Amino acid sequence: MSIWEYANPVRFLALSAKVQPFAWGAAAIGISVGLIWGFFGTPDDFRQGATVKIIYLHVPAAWIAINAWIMMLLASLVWLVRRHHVSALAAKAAAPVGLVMTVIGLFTGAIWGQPMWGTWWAWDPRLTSFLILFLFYLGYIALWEAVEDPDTAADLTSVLCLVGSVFALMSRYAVLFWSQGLHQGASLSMDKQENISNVFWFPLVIAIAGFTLLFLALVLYRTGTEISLRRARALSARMEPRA
Amino acid sequence: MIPDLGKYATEVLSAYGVSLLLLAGLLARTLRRGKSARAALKQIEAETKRHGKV
Amino acid sequence: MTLTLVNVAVARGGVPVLGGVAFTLRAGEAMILRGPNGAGKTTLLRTIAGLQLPLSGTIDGAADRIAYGGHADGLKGMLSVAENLSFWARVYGHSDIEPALATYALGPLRSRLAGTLSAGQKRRAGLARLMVTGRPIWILDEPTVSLDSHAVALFADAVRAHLGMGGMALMATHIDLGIDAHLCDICGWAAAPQELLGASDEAFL
Amino acid sequence: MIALLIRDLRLAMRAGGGFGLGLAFFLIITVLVPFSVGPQSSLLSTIAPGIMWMGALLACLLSLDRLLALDFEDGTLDVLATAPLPLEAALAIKGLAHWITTGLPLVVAAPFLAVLLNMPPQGFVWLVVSLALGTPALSMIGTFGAALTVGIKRGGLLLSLLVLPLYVPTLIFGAEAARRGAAGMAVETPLLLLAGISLACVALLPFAAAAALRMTLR
Repeated sequence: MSIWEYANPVRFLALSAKVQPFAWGAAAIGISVGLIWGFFGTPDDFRQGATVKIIYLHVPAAWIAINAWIMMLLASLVWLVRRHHVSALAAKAAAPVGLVMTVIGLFTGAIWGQPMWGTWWAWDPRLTSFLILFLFYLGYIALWEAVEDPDTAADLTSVLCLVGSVFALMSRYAVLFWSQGLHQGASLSMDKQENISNVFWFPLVIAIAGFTLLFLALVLYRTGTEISLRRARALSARMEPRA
Repeated sequence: MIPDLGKYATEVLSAYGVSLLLLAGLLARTLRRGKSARAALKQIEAETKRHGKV
Repeated sequence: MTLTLVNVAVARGGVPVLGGVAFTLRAGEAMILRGPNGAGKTTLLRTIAGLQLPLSGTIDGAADRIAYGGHADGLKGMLSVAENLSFWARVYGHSDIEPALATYALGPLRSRLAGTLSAGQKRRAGLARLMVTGRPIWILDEPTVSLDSHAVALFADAVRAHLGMGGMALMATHIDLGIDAHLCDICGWAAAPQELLGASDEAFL
Repeated sequence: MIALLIRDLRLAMRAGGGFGLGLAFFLIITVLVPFSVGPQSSLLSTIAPGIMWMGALLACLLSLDRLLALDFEDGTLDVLATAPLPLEAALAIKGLAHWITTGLPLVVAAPFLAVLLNMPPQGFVWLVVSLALGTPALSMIGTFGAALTVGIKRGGLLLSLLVLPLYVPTLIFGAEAARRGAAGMAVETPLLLLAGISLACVALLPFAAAAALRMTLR
């Protein structure tokens, strides 16, 4: 049983129908527990005060924003190499989710930055990279909307995703070169003691897991939507009376 | 019930408000689009059945 | 040297329009495709020219031997007729455009800008482009649009000369050119809506 | 290949100022900036390198939507795709023609316009060098964007949306080099990185652009 069997829309939908209830449920539990624990059950940071509670939204959103793009890149590669429609449609389905997560990351970051750094926005490498990522999402989604033929749209957006990823990576290093930042280092690392203490760490990890499951559930459902739209299109194209 | 957020109450609450609102918006849009697409497909499938098998 | 199609299926907008297309065209032969609008003439010609991929089947003897003339002429309005033709000649590795100009009576127009030509004159220049390519297989989509009867005769002479030199021509037209050609009604190959033939969206059916 | 280059250059000259248009746009931006930020020469000389780079970038963007769209409409691209010339080479040539008609005039004109913005004279040479190294990348990225959007009706705005984020690294290193040059600092690092980006773009993007174009024509 190879993984490619799920490239068939029917098999994909069957599997997706089985997985989705668990994904939605676990996502709801994870996000609720992570956010409620974080919001009500953690102390204030001695330096940042209550603003530290924003971390339970900010970090998971940022995590998804980046990984959604990576998932789209992989799905695009699969489409270009193996021509599996489900893969292209999954990339299409993931893009708006990634976009919203990027916006959440930017918004919560700005709200957090105001009391901490004294400014809503600084041209810090991390913030700037996220802004660029936001632009890439916009362009990718706009290209999907603009091309009429769905297979051509899948082709072109995949090429854009590939080339865009290279340029996004280059931008990341360019931005690091261009400005030293205010942003703190990674919030999560293997050596957790170094970054944030256990009190904050557990709810944060749960929130991240919840967001990841939410992303999975959303992408599965949205891919199902795209498959329905393609199937409807294919069926109605064949019903039209021939000239 | 709401913990004492000190002087940062506005920031924290608005961050949660904006984020949850955005998530809810995404969820609502996803579900609405999904429902209408699935309904449209059902209708077309029914029509094709009447016209004969594809 | 032949052009051979075996069991070729083509699609427009993802939906198969023709299936099981099979014929062989030998040196010196011409074929005229007939069929109502939307039957798939343009799609078939574009597929043979290599501009789109067939859904299935094989096309032999087409690679790097085709000169394609579609609905648009591929002329630049801001260049003269001679400049347009020499550009295409050089792209195909030739330089002599005089025979083409002579065949289509374009001599007096050679230094006129293509943008100032009438529709029929433009078409003649577009057809002259086929001659400067030096390619043996001409694929023409409605070549006689906006040509008057005199120009149609020039075109027919050019095709006859091309066939006489061992060339081939495959065209979609409804005009009787007076050329000795196989007539071929492509309706015989029309794909039934139910057939899949490797269509790109068959995974969704 | 030369034939295609000559044809594109000839077209640019005849079609009412392919050479002139980008340059005039560049000039207008340079003239308008002091109106918007005020005439203080100290402020202008600080931001001059950035303005010059921004102007060059926008001038490049201006002519991109005609780069392939006209050839698409009149059927030239169909014929080119069946011609013996590989599509990759054809697109590289088109990018080169775009650079010669848009990028090169900007490089030449930049020092004269920099005078208008009170840029310190020591920075002129680095401004010219950074533009000379960076504008080929801008043209090639633009060609790729044009290939992506050529089949789309009214794709001009979308083209800008797709291309501008791709311009970020080039802009950062190019403007940084010009800025450091104007301030009398060492410019080697950003210049080397800029040259690297340009080389990579010129070497690899024609393939991506040709792939995108084939997908559209199909």
